[in-house]
Amino acid sequence: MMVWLILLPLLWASFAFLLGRGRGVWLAMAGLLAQLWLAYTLAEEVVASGVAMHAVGGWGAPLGIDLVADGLSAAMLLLTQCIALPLAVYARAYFKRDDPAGTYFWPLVGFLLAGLNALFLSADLFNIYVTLELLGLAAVGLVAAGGGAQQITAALRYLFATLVGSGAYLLGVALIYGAYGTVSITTLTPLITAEAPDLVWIAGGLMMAGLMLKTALFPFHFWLPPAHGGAPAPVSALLSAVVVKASFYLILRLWIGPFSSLTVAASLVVWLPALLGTLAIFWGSYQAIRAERLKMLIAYSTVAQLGYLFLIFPLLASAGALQAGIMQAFAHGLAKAAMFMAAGALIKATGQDMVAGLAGVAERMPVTLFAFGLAGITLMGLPPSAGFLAKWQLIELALSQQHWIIAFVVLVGGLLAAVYVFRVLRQAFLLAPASSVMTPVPRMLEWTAFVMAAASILLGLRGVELMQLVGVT
Amino acid sequence: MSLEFVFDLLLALAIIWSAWRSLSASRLDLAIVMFIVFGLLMALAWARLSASDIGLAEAAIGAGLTGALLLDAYGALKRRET
Amino acid sequence: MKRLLVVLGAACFVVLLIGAMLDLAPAGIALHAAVSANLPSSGVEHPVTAVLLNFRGYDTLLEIAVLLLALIVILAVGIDSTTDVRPAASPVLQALARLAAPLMIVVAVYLLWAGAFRPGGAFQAGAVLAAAAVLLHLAELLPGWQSPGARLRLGLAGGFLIFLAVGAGLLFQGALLEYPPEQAGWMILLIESGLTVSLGLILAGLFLLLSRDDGDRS
Amino acid sequence: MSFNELLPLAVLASSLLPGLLIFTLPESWVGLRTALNLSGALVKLALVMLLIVGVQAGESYGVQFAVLPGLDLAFKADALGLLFIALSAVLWLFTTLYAIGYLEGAPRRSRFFGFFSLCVTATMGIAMAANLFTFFVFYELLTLATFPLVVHRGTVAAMRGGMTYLVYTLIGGAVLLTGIIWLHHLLGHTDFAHAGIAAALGPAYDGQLQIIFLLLMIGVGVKAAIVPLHGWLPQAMVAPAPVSALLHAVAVVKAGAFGIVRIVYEVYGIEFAQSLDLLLPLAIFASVTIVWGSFRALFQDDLKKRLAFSTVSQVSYIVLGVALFGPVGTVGGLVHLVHQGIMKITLFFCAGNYAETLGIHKVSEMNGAGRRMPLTSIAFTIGALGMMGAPLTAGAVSKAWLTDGATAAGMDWAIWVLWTSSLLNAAYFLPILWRTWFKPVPKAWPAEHVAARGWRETAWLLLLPPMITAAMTLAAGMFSNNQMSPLSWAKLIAEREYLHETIIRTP
Amino acid sequence: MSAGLLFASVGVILFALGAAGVLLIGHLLRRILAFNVMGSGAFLVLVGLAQRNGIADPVPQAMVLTGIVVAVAATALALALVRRLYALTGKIELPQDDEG
Repeated sequence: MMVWLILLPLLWASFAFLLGRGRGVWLAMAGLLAQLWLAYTLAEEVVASGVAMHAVGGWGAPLGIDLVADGLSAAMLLLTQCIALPLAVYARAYFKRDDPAGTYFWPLVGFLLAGLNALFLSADLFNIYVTLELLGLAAVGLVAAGGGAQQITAALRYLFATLVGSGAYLLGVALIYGAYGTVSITTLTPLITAEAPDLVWIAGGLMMAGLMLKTALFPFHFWLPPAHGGAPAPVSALLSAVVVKASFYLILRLWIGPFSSLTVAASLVVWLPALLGTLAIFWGSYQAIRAERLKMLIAYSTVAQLGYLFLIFPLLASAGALQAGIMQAFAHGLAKAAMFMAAGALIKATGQDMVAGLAGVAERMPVTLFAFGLAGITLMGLPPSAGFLAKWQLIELALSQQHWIIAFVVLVGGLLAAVYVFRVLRQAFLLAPASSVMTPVPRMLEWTAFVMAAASILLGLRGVELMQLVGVT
Repeated sequence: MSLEFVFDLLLALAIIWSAWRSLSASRLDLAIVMFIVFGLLMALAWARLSASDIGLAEAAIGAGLTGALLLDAYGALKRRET
Repeated sequence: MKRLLVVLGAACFVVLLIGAMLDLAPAGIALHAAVSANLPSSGVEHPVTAVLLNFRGYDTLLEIAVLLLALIVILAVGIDSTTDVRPAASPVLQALARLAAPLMIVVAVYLLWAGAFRPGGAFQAGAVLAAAAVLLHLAELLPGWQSPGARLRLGLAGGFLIFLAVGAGLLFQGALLEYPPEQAGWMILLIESGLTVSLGLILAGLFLLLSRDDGDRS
Repeated sequence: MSFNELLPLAVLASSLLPGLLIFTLPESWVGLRTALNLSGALVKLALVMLLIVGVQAGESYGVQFAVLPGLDLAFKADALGLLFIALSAVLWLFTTLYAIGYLEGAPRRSRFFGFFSLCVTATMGIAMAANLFTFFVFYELLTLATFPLVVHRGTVAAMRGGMTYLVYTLIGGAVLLTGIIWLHHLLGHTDFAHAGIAAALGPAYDGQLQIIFLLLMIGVGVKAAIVPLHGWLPQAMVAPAPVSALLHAVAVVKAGAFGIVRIVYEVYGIEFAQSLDLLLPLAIFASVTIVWGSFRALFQDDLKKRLAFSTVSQVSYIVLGVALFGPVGTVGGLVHLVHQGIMKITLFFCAGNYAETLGIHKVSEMNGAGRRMPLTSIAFTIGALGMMGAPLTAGAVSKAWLTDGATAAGMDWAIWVLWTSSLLNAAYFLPILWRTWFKPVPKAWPAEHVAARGWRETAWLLLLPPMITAAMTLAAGMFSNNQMSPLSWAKLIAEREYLHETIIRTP
Repeated sequence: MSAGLLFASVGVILFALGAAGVLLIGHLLRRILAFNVMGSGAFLVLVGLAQRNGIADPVPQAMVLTGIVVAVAATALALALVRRLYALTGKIELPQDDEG
């Protein structure tokens, strides 16, 4: 079953390619629907009967490649499909007929999702490298597709960042293989002990650094804002909501998996991600507060929000940290997707993407603005919202482990988020200048954004099941 | 110190040198040519590591195709400039 | 400044890492033993091919996806309209190409077949096919591509789809890509021949798409 | 799900659902929107009646949902909550009527009434919250739902007001959250309970509990507009009159005051709070606010601003009552929660009428307004007198209990505070009344509302609500011993807090 | 020192060289070269280190074959972007950071 989560997108992607330019919408829709169902049943299965496993080729690790679905990966899979389907509906309405950016949109998205799902399921370091490349190239392609100089430039930055990232990761894998003769995560985990040779430490460092670069963790964030801010709205949404989370997921997976004994051995190491995360929160928020263009603001907010994910590393001693991290990942995923979708609608309507040009949208496009506002609530971590639950969990963990500083960072980060969110809302609530004209946009754009935002709020009213799922290891 | 090892050593040095040149050469076309040389030397190294599959692939894809792509790109740039 | 830092960093990295590699104990697991142990049931005699298409065939599946993806991206990025006149290919080159191309195809077929029990296989074969196409293109005998038609697209994706189909089909009676030992041989050969064609087309396509220009709209 | 579980949810839904529906209505559908508003308000009122009857009969209403493992969204309708619920429900009805008249023909009404209903829902949630987590959820919801109303006019001035409001409330919210989570971490839960839950921790935690108390007080103090956290309230007066009336006289500030009541009585427990020496500082802050607010009100020429500072002062009467150790003070504080609401909303309604009908925004423009708008002015007068604590008004009752409470608690200085404030109240209200009744009518009003022509005074929808609330002000003052009166409720609650020792006012 | 270890060391050097190149070189074509050198370095380490005891190991060899194909895909993609950029702007360099 979990295998189909990988095969389906590959299938519909290649058939969409066979159909030719700008075709394959309905293939994609059908595929995504099926994937959503698969991901949901997989999650149910994991909760019901524990970690699920599939030995590709029937060989099993270390000779073969294993696919493993535990709570963490099942949750990420669910998030991915939940975001992908509405986004597809949105994208269908977004790309006008023979829009150059839309020509091969569906195949690219298909390969992207295949890469994501494969990554979340893989338990083999080298196989993960291949999925990373699949993911990275697809993402770069989506940014560049049919774009002008600005997009191409952003895409190239992104490309080199992701290539260097996976290069470092690959070298790490090579060293690991050299040291232990296997790349299977399950086989490695017991082998890597605190007394591991220096080589393994270097390998770990390389892999983490490479993945942090891909996650755009401060100070490796330079490539993200132009790429996410420059791409078409549906692409920005997909990238910000899930793609960056994939490499975060890997960091987490390695951190608590094979490298756990190393991270435990070097107790100071856990503070490095947290420190960078903190800097990311402040720097990202600061840039978002300063940003002139709406999508740049949102992109920088992604830099900031990713910071929260890295605050959990010093707290991982207690199981709750993982749950907090996933809750934040869901909150930001849904909210950020909604926000980019709303921004896309606003930009289409106002014909420009300056924050200053938004006066009057509250009156003309209430649904879209509502979506933006709800998403904003989640990003600020105000109740009721998934973001609030994540914040609550983080702060409580921080207090229970006497890491006051983390609680403080979370609270201040929320306030900073409020500053840039309300910067937008303030403009939107102003009365429109008589001169302003707004072109009507398809209802679908507004409502899909709204649904996503609403989801990020509703999750804040019932997070029990999700937490239960993440608990399965 | 066996003969093979000497050969390997020389090969290693040659690889590093060609790589260095391909990155540092002032003229782009020279850099690309050096890169192709680098690819071929790599193919040799693969053979020395009793990995002739990779050797073949490196020669055909690494040196051959990549080289062709690069040269073609270079040609396009040149044609544009003139 | 930045330069100096980077160079220093790289140097330290090299020293550290090589040092670490020198005092490294032998690995606990020896996969090559496992490979040769399972070789008989893998359907091929050449270990690398066995790993490539059987033990770790899943890697290869995704890798082909990457290759196809790269081609699609190049299509999606759009055509750079370089209006340029290439120097006409010399008749010598053309004659050479006419002679070489069929030869290369034969070599490709040989490599494909040889892959089962000695170095060679789909990749090398595909590469040679691609080389042939490139040669023909340079010799002005084969135009660059603008955007591939339906038949060509089928050729490009075909190998991947066959691979996918076989893998998925096997899923119904076991695991993904779990060949039954007795059928493994021909299944892998089927996949490989599919891949050879598609790889050849894709690799060639990478070149022919990049080197396209308004000179040859086809 | 049993009836006793459904009822609290129904109370929430009765304003939430109409609100959500109203958002989707086109501007032009006035009829349906009005119908939704009123039916919502009436249904809520009916439900609240049910609750009151039930609670008096000793029924208990409550329901809870797990949000996270070990974290519940929990509601209960107890006597204390009902005091606030009933107040909000009644005043919501009148304010809705008033707003319908006030906004006749104005743009963006669907948005206005939608958020208006959300605010009421949030208030209900605050009143029925059964633990601090739930309280916080609705407390912040109130902040968010109020913002669009404050900036409703969409002018730059409105934005400035709205932003100030946000800065105060959001920062306050963050502080509050810290305190709540800290407490939750210590206790493992934050459920409200008679006589408090914090004492269970034992003396080792007294220090932490004091810090937490400070955090919580700052958090709720912002909305309760306790000096020095009151800066947002006068700014927020840029909002349309109905908003100022319901939200800034009742919902928002009361949410703060109510929060203080809950925390002191049902989180810490009044005895325990006393043993931690938390009440005296609170009382001092309350007193400072009372005096400072009244003092600032003296110098406001803008009518609504003057009322706003008066609110700042009056809300702290409640806080003071809570901070006075002893049942009598408690009764005084709780009863003032209701009384101040009724009186202040009357004043805001009237202010709105003056502005809408004659374009009067400043005190200095009110000369002779009484002749032109007698009914409005009568209502205004009653409200003002009530604020001063004149006999026969609700204000008198509250003040009497508060002063006695102060004596009982042995804080005689508090009496002086109350009297000073009363004097100041008189000092800033009497001049207004004087101008209204005894100064000659000017030749022309600042901006006589065209629409007002043809009516004797002004639109009846604007006239009715203030008159009713004025009447209630008198009723609450005269029939304070009736067993349905706010006073009796306050006594009931106080009795439960003080573990059933009977309460008699020392004559 | 076995051939494996020797070439592994070479791989490390190449990786460092390539990485430094990617970081320092502005010219995009050269940067692509650097990236390829970097990749080849990683491949050499993968096979060399695994075969430091002199025994051929097909697993890393197969991995490297996969890696080479991925690398060429990435290279072709990069070239496409570079040529596109050149066609649009006439530049083969990225503008200095256009953040904000």
